[in-house]
Amino acid sequence: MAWSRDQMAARAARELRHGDHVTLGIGIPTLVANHIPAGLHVILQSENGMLGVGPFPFAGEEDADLINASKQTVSQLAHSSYFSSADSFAMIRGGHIDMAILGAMEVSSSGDIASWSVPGGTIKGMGGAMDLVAGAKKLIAVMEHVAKDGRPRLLDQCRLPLTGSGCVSLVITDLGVFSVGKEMRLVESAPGVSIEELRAKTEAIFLTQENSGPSSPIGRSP
Amino acid sequence: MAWSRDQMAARAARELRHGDHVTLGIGIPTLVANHIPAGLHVILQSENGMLGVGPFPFAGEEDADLINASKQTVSQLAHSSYFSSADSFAMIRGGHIDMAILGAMEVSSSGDIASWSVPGGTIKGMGGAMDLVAGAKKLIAVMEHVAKDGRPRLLDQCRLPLTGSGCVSLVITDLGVFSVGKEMRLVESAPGVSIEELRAKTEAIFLTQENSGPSSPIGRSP
Amino acid sequence: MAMRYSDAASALDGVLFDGMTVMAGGFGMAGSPEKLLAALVASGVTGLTLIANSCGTETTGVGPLIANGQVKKLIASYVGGNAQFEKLYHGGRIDLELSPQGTLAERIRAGGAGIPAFYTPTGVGTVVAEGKPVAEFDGRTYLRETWLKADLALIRAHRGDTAGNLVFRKTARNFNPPMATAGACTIAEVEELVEPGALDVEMIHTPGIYVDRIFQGENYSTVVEIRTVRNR
Amino acid sequence: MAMRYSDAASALDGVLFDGMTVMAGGFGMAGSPEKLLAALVASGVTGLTLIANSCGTETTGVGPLIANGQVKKLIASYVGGNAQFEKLYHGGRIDLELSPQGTLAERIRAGGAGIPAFYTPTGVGTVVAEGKPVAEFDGRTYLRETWLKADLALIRAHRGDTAGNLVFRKTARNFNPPMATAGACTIAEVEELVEPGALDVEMIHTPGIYVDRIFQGENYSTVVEIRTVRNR
Repeated sequence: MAWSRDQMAARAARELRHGDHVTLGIGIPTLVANHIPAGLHVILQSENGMLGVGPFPFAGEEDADLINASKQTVSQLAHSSYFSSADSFAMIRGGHIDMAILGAMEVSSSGDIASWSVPGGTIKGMGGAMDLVAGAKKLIAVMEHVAKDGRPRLLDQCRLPLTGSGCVSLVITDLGVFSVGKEMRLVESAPGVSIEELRAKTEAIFLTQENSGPSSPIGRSP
Repeated sequence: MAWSRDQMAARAARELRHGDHVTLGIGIPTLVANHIPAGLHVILQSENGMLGVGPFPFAGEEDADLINASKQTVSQLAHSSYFSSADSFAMIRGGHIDMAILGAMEVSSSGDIASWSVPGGTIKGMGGAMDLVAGAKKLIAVMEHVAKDGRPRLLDQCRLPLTGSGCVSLVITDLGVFSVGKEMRLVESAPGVSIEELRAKTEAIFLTQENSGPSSPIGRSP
Repeated sequence: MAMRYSDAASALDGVLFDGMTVMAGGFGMAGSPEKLLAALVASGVTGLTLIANSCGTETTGVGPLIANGQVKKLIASYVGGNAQFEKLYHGGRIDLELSPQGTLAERIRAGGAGIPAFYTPTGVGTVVAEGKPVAEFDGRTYLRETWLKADLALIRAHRGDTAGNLVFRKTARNFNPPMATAGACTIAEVEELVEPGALDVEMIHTPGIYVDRIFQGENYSTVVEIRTVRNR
Repeated sequence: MAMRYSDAASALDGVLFDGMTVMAGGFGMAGSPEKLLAALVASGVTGLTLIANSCGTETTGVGPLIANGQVKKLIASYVGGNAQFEKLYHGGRIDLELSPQGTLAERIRAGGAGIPAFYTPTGVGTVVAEGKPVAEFDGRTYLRETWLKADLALIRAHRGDTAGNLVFRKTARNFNPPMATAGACTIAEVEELVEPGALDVEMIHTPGIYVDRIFQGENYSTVVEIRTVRNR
């Protein structure tokens, strides 16, 4: 059975390590904040100039000057700090963000990601996504396994305009988890989702436990 | 009669305009601060990260954390601000300093300046001088007209390693004031110093009132 | 050193010309110089090249300036959520240069810092790299981006003093500090204008050297664009 | 997120190796990480490439580290006023790379900001330009400088919290903020270490993300290098 959006977010949260500085994208990645285990200290960065992003404010405590990159009202923590957009992206580009968890439209087996533009569709712009995929130490893409019309989104090569090239480490879809590097490899599948179903819904060639040697056990991604 | 160091500083101070942001170098330029006319609001910048440098502190009020680029103790003013070395030189390089007044060892008629290195001498380094000569909107060089051994320091071409190329606007020596641009031009001479004496002590060719047309009156530099 | 003005219209007096390049701070409505932008709309100045993080919405940020047909070209990182912009763009009535948000911020900082070009990993292998020089450093490919400067930078700060020193509040800081450094003329509107000495000297975010004109705006909106709350 | 240590020696434990690159903040004695530098001398680590604004004096700043023969190469903007350094340099026992002060600061900022190279007008037409690519932008010539990064950055701040947020005091800020961003490992010594929430959230000069280890130093010197005063 395919994972729900919340289950995908929870699975992404399992990748977090104590002390990680993390930037979350719009959509499912935003939900990851709700699944950080108690006791695991993770510091959230918001590209519009904040480190130590707190939860949504209590009703009545919203502050128009305190928003995240999705323009949602957020709150401040004891260890929070603020900085300019130039300083924020110096932080991102400089490799100081341990992990970015972003939505995607397509990911290729070599780690290319397309997430910002559909030719012929509404023009939107890349915002900070290109900087995040180029700058974060580890990039996790979270997306539905197939498009609404059933077309695969894990591809040999992305068809949509790229956000970045060779930068995705891990893809979490509603059907499974795939590591990306020299090759794409199935790390974990959603309960009851067969490898046959995954192969049918995936254009990219991926390795599984069966066709990897004993030196490449499948498990939690490194 | 040649100007004293204080008179040279006073002459340099006459170039200041209300509201100017100014960086002063080590030596005679430091004395310029003592000659800013009352009522003329000039904001001094120190390259080690301060805008609004105040006068030397009263005895007993020295603060080891409050120094200028010569490591001298200074004081804070109501409008002062502090910033990092990166931000300070962004300010300097970005053309936000209206005027830098620096010492020099040689200046050429095309505005080259040599001020930091004597081959075979003690090695010192350029500090912030190269950034200041490249970044300030207007650069005034202040120096003795000739070296201790009597050799001219206003040259056709500098012999010492350059600090910057084509950047000096005005040179103030103990014998006179010269503007530098397409050509070197005598703006003013110290009392009793003849043009013949200046020519004898200056290698660079310079224009005077006599050989400039009526369209180029000598006076205060523009 | 900043000159003090009474309001946005007087602060803009004498600095506007058709075809000029204008930067405006803000991320969403946070930190948006709303009084200056309204006065810019009222001025009717046209043919603008506008540099801002986004195109705003139809009623906020730089949106009304765009909707009013005053902008010839927009340089921004995001233009979603504004049907007016979309219509003008598809009608060929406004040019668009998309710059990744971090590249945009760095180009503006570079403009203020005297750095005409720099190398960045952002956008390598994407359409952003088209036509730009690339180079390898330490085995990785980077592309060269160039600085952005403006004839006029419009800044919004929380507090400011009459020497031009500015302090921002929370995430309303965003693009305002780099833009303040990159305008040939920089005008700041502040929620509270104080005398020098009233601000903490250790927390000046933008030193007064960058601010040419300053005024206190009145009746600032505290409207929240996207209200998200949790239960007690 | 910073780990808290009890003193300089324990904070350096496990991060030192011969031949490593080290940055140290400070301009003169202001903002110099004196406890960390003393511990670095005591550690005996050697073959260092050291990045600092100056070579210090024989008894202050990075001077003792140089005098002790632990530095193979110095990258700095100024090396006057230190006879020990002069002797080692003329004896061929230390390499020197002079970088103009603003270029040095920007190279360090670039190292922390993921920018491998940038163009600057500083040093064009001088020995600093030798061997470096030049390019013209808007009719002026600029030269290309490259980033500086370090295995270890040694930082001194006035106050810090256990999340690694730092606040500097007056002109003791200088090279410390950019260096904090450019160390693979950054260690901060602070005059006062407090709990998160004790610092004003709007005046964090260096966000905690840049600080790996932190400790409170004791008995800081308040000696003034060049005492200049005026009469009342």
